Amino acid sequence: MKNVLQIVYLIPLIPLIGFLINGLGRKYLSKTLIGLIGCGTVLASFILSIWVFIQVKEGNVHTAHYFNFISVGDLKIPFAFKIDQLSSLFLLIITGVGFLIHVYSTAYMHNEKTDHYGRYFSYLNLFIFSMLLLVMGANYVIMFIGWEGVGLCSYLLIGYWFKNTEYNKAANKAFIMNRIGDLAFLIAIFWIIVRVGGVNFDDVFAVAKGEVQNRRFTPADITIITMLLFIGATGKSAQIPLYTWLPDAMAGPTPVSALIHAATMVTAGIYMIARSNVLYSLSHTTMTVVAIVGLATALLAATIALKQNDIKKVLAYSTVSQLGFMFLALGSGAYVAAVFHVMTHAFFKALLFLGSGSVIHAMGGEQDIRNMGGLSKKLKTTYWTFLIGCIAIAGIPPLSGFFSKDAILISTFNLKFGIVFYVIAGLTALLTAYYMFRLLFVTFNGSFRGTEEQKHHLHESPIAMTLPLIVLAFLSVVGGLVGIPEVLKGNDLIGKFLSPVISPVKHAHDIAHSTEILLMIIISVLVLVVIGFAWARFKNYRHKEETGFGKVLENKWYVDELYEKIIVQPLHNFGGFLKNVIDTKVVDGLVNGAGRVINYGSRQLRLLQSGQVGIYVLLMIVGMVFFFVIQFFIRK
Amino acid sequence: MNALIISAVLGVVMMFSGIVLKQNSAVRSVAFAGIIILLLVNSLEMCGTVLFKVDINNLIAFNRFTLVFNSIAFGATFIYLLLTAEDMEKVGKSYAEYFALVFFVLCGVVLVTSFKSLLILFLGIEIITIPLYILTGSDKRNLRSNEASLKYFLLGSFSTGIMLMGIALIYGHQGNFSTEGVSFLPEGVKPSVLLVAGMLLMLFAMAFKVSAVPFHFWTPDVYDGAPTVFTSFMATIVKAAVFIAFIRLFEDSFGALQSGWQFIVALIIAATLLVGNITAVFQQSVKRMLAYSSISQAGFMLFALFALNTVDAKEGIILYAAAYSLATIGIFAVLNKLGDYSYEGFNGLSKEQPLLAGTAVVFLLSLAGIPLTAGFLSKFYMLKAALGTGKYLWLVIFAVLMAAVSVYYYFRVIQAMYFKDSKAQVPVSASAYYKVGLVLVAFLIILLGVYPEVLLSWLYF
Amino acid sequence: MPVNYYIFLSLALFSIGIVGVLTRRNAIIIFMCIELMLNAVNLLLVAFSKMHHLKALAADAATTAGSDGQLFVFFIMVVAAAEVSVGLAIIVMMYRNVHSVDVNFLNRLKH
Amino acid sequence: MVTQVLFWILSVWAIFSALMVITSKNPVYSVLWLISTFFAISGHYIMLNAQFLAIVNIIVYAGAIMVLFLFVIMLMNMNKESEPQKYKWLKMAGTVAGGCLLLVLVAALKDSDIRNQQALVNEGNIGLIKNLGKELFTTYVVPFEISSVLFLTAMVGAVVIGKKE
Amino acid sequence: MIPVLLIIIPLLAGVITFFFRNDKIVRSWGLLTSLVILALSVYGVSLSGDSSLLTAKADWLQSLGSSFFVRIDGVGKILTLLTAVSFPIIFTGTWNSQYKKPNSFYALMLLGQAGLMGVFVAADALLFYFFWELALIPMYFIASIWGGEKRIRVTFKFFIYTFIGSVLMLVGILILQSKTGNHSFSIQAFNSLQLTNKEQSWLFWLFFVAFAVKMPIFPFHTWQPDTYEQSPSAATMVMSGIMVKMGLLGVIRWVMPIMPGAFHSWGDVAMSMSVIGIVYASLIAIRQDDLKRLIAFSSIAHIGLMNMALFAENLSGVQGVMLQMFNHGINIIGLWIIVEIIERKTGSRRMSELGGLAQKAPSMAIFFVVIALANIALPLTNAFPGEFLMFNSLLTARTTQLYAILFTVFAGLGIILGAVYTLNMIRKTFYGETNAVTAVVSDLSINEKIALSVIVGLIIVIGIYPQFILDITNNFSETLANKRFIPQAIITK
Repeated sequence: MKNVLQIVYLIPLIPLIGFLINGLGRKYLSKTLIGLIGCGTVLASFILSIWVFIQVKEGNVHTAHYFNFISVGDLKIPFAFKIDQLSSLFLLIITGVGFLIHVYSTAYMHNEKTDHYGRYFSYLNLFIFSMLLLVMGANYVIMFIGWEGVGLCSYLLIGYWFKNTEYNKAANKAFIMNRIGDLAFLIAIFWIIVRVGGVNFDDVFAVAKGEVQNRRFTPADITIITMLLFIGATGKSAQIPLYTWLPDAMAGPTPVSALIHAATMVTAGIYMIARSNVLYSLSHTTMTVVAIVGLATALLAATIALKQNDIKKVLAYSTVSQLGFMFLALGSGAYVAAVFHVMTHAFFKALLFLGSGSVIHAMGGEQDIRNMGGLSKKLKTTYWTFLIGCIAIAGIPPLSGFFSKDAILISTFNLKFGIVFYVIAGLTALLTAYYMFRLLFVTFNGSFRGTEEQKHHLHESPIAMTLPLIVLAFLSVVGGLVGIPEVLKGNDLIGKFLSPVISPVKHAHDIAHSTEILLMIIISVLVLVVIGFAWARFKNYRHKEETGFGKVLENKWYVDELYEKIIVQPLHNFGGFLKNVIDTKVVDGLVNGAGRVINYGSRQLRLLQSGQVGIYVLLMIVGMVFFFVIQFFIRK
Repeated sequence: MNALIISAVLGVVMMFSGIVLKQNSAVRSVAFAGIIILLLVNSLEMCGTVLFKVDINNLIAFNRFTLVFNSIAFGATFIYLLLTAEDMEKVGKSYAEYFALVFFVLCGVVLVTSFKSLLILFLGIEIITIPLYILTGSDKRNLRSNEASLKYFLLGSFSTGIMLMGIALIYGHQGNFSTEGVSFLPEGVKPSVLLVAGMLLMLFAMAFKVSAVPFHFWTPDVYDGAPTVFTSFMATIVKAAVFIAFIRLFEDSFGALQSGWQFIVALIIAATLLVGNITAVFQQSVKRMLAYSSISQAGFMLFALFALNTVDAKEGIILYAAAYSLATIGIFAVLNKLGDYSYEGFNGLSKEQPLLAGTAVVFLLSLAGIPLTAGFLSKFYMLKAALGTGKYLWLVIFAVLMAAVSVYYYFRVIQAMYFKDSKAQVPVSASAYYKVGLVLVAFLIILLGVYPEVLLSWLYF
Repeated sequence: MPVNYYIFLSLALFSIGIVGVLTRRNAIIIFMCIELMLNAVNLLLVAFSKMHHLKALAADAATTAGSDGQLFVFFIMVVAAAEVSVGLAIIVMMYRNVHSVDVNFLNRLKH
Repeated sequence: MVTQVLFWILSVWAIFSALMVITSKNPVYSVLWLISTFFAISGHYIMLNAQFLAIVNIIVYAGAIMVLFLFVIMLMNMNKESEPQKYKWLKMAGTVAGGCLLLVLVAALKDSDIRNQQALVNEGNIGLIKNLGKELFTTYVVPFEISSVLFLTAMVGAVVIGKKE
Repeated sequence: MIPVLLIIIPLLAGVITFFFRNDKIVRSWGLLTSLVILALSVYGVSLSGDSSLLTAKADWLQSLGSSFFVRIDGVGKILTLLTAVSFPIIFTGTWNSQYKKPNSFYALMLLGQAGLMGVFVAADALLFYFFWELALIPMYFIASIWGGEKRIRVTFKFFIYTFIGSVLMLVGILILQSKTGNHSFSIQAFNSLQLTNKEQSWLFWLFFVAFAVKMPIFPFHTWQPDTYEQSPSAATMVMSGIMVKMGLLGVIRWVMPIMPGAFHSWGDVAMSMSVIGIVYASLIAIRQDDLKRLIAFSSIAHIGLMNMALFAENLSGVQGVMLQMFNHGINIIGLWIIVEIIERKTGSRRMSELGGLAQKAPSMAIFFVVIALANIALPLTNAFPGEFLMFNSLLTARTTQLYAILFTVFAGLGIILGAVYTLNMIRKTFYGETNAVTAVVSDLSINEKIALSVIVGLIIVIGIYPQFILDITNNFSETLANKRFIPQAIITK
């Protein structure tokens, strides 16, 4: 059945139809029907994606060209989809995880009013559509359409409970920070157009590889383009300096956090860079910058996560940190490792978020872990799946996180001063284990610290919620198997699969296999130690006020406040200055001033008309003398 | 020639009609008949029929330009009478005499547009101004009217003195009073200083008559003080006629010296536009504003003098004369109906008298030079003529900026009429004649603005 | 006589007339000064007329060249007479109303 | 020679009288000085052999017009110094401006191309009534008729202004 | 023939409207007329460029060298289409607005439409100037009669301001005419002029000031927010949606081809003005509390971008502008319709007093969000392809590379700042809890839904397939961009 590639347009189209039906019919459809449509469309896409994946695995890649989106002069931007190894893999992740989260949502959001329920599912479907567009696009413009589209959906979903002003502000923040990155992305696209005359991936990469006559990138071009693209990625994938929106984005419903702000959208930056690996590999500078930013983000977010008390905030910072890891990998040239981590991270982070959703659901909306504790008895499924997620993210073998994280850690040796990167990354991995297990222990162990009412209400979530948890837990366990490195006698399936798209990295500072294995063992042991330490500290958690450095961490290094002080406020004040002073007093003042001058002139000039005949004659005579002088003595 | 004699005769007829006829309406009918006759005989002459064969010894010459303008002047007078003849009753008791004076003025108008000799110019101007002194002062119990009359008289005779000195100097140079004395100047020959000085004095005197700065001082006071019905007359028909005389004089007598006086004329234009427009801005009385606006309009008309001798200037001044006269007569006619000459007097007129307000808008738009009114095209011709000389671009730009200023004060009237609410208006009584007249004027303004060939084609055939 | 003399004499009288207009405030005297200006012009015209006549005589003994200048003076006098009648009428009318002929009282109309 | 002397006498007389016209405080004196000026100017006319104008000037101007003036002044009872001496600066400015105009005009005209031309004195017959009359009723008959219109207007004007309301 | 009808029909219909007395009839008549024009315009657009139906010429003012010469070219197609599409939408969208003397109101609207059509089709400079003024006057009257409290002062300022600009243009037209061989005002004569650099510079500024005021771009913009704020919404829609395009049209038709040298050499200045305006207006928009003023300032930013793209002097820019002229008109009319509804229902335009409208009027919220997102050029809305092309043109603008980059980046700031104020506007107006002011609001009525649906439909359709608009202007833009700039731009120093 090769012809499934002919109908790939259905993959995004079906969710789009779901969006339209749910969006327009939200007042008329029942909740069940809305849920069915919402899930069904994504399921359909998922099935198609599997089908596509099978085809791709057999080596059939395809570029589907539908119509010219924009065609001006020589510049032709087709509306085209590119189905290859990379996109098919992402299709699976998106539709697969997306489907699970849809299912989960039917239960999680069941208390909403019908039209809001419909609105929610239509947004989710629209998101799936946009995300699919992003990964399927055969050129940067289609990718950008998806890119902004997911930003929009993120905005809509963060602000889903629109009565809450704080949530809306968080939504705005997310959108605007994304837009900053988007601008860079756009400029990169324009730069590409200047040099290539088109935006199709194939054309761009061909030029980059020097396969096209008369068209080439200079090294400076490459660096500028890749840097701009990377800035775009920092916005979408929440890297320094544009990461602060992601924790705030937790204002949205928890499944949204799981889907958008953990599993899929935030990995768009990784996808984009992996997609552009041809370009990136040409710019050493950018690669280094990417690696440093990634590592710094990972470390920073991890430290902040240590002291967060909101269950979702911890996960959010963990996401930021993990994304940092992925960028570290990209910067090290280990694109496959990054993609691999995207996949595993999608599993376990979705799992963790959905787990936290289950907890919040059970706690009646409570998110502060200081008010939880001892939930493991009541929420058995949730607890166990959450535990699996924690193990996976902490990187304990043989769960999925171990393999992907290890691939990243090892890749750092490709960099100059690789050992420094390795040590810091390793430290971050330990921190990850620490805060995740702190979260686990504080939430599920010890005694219950909530209200009596909450205690009374505690119950395991319905099957629609636990089933996705179980599936994801399973995937978290086995997901790593596709990427077992050769060191461990695996065959690195994923690396091989992606090799047509991502050329294997030449290891500059190859390290011996034995060292590699030794490092794996060391880090695993250290992780276990850290977990033990966390158990000792948090098995019977009692809240106490943070002081000193802890307080700095709890307040996220005061980065938000800093941004507010050095960017937002000055701009705000400057806008006010322009509005109240420059525009009204200066620019309009000049215009009105011209009028006023004329009016003043009029008032003064009319005094010349004094009413006195003598003065009239005098002025006439003066005028005559003046003109005589001009005529006879000046302009002879 | 027809019009010259008939108008003088009509003046005499009107003089006696006041004695013979007791009813004002009868006098009025005679006047209407007279002006129509005047129009007819002038048309006859345009068709080539000259009723009176008089040996004029090359002192007077009628050409198309003159005849077309005279027709405009008579036509405008007709409309003027249509709109204001009734209101003249309010001025004073000498009803028939006013008409007589109007006809005498028209006689002067014919003279100043057709002179070939400076003597005729001088006589013509005097025949125009002496009746105007009287008409200005005709509201005898009104001190403002008295004052205006005396000011006009003193300043007017002073300017006559200036003009005569100019004529004398020119005579000293050329030995006769013909306007063709210096029709051309050989290359490289410096003009006689006598001639140049005489020319400048003539320039000043004519500038006085057309109220160009700095010889304009009489205008606001006289226009303001004179009875509104007569302000309308002297601000339009008379002024336009003097303009024609001005241009004729400078074309015939001093055309060869154009490069010599062009700069001074440019300065006068700039000053006229500046003072006329800027001063009008702050006026609180619409009547006085219109007086200043007539100064600014004169500034524009002077472009025809500035450009001189081009087709654009010729056609333009004809069109301008028509457009300006019609619009100003119209707006004065509306003003005349309102007791209150302040801007507030116009408040809410659109609700009380939509017809008056609507036509007034047309007049004001035309004065402001908004397209599809005759006012625009006439200004356009002037600018085109000025640009055609290829000199003094700054002057043109200055002129259009000043035109924008003029929009300010003209539109204040529109604002008052349409955008403001009235305080209890004094009821306005308007006869059917009057209304028809207004609509006719508005129609003519738009017609000339859309299709000026209607008028201009008379200049050629 | 050199015609220059006449020119300067006329200009002097003319200017005296102007100064009179400028400095006096009695409307009648102002008017008289204007008459003085007109007379200056008349004198000049006559002088020029004789000058042109002299020039023309050289060619033709029976010429009447220059007579137009004198006729112009005649017309000026005619006009002046008409003007005086009207002007004095206006001044008298003014006087009847305000009992003054001081032009400084003429300041209702201004600005 | 005699004409030279005569010219100077007449000129000084005319200018002096003219100055007295504008400086006399009493309007009646002004009128009388103006008449004196006219006589001086008439003297010039006679010297230039413009007899007709000389006569007319005396009869019409000095005789009729100035008497009219005098009459009006008497009517208004202004035969005394009525002008208050305020606005000195205006008088100064007026004098200066008038002087400037004279200066400028003289400066401009002093080197005119006719400065060496002569005006025919005591001779020439164009100023005689016969010649002028012939011209007036042939070549200038139209202006002559037109001036009648002028007089009509003046007459109507006087009626309008003078009529009692 | 079609261009003549496009002018005549609204003109006559407008004059007739004065005589109607019944409110309903007036409204229906207005809508009917506008629909007829729409049909005619669509037919005109569908014709090929060299169709004789798109041109008409008649003798008029021959002695001046002018004639009644009208022609629908590429840009004319776009703008007549925009005008034709906008009026039915405006009439439908503001069906519920109450006016005293509706007959005068609708008559003036139709006269305004005639004027606008005339501007867009005039191929004779004098005719162009006529319509340029004529389009202004009905709007001035509408704004001054039916406007807000400060209407008289504000609209008068607007009038004088634009009048000053246009008289300068008149001088420019006259100078050009005097340079033509046969003293003609026709656009062909102007196009074939060979002017020196100095002449071009003079002329450029004489024209450009007029257009800059009309658009408006910084620093000629101060009339605009006040006028939009004070005018009745229908007039605001016409002004912001259509009239501002007159300035762009002027640049496209009367500046670019005629003075390419000056167009090039002053391009940096013009672009700088625009880019300053973009950032400036966006920053001010962020601080606005009044919805109308906010949208007004956002419009300044958008128009600034369009102007920049023109001065980039390349095909991408020109085409982007063509597309965006249409889009901007549609979008901003949509915004005004909703703002007008909000104001009518709550009596307030202050965002600080509003809030929670999404609960009371969900449909309105959805429409507003979609249109607002189109306003910030989100992909798959109509503005995206337009802005994409325009930004694309900036980087390859015919200026130094450094300037091109700076222009792109600073203009790009407008995208970010645009998101800031637009999202804030949505948040403060529609989201959050309801309050006393907004509690009474009901959802959209059927006519408003129809109007807004049309707008949203256009937004989406053009967003997905902008090519059908681009195809309309393709030939025109190519001619403009290729034939005129390149050879002529080189003659500058």
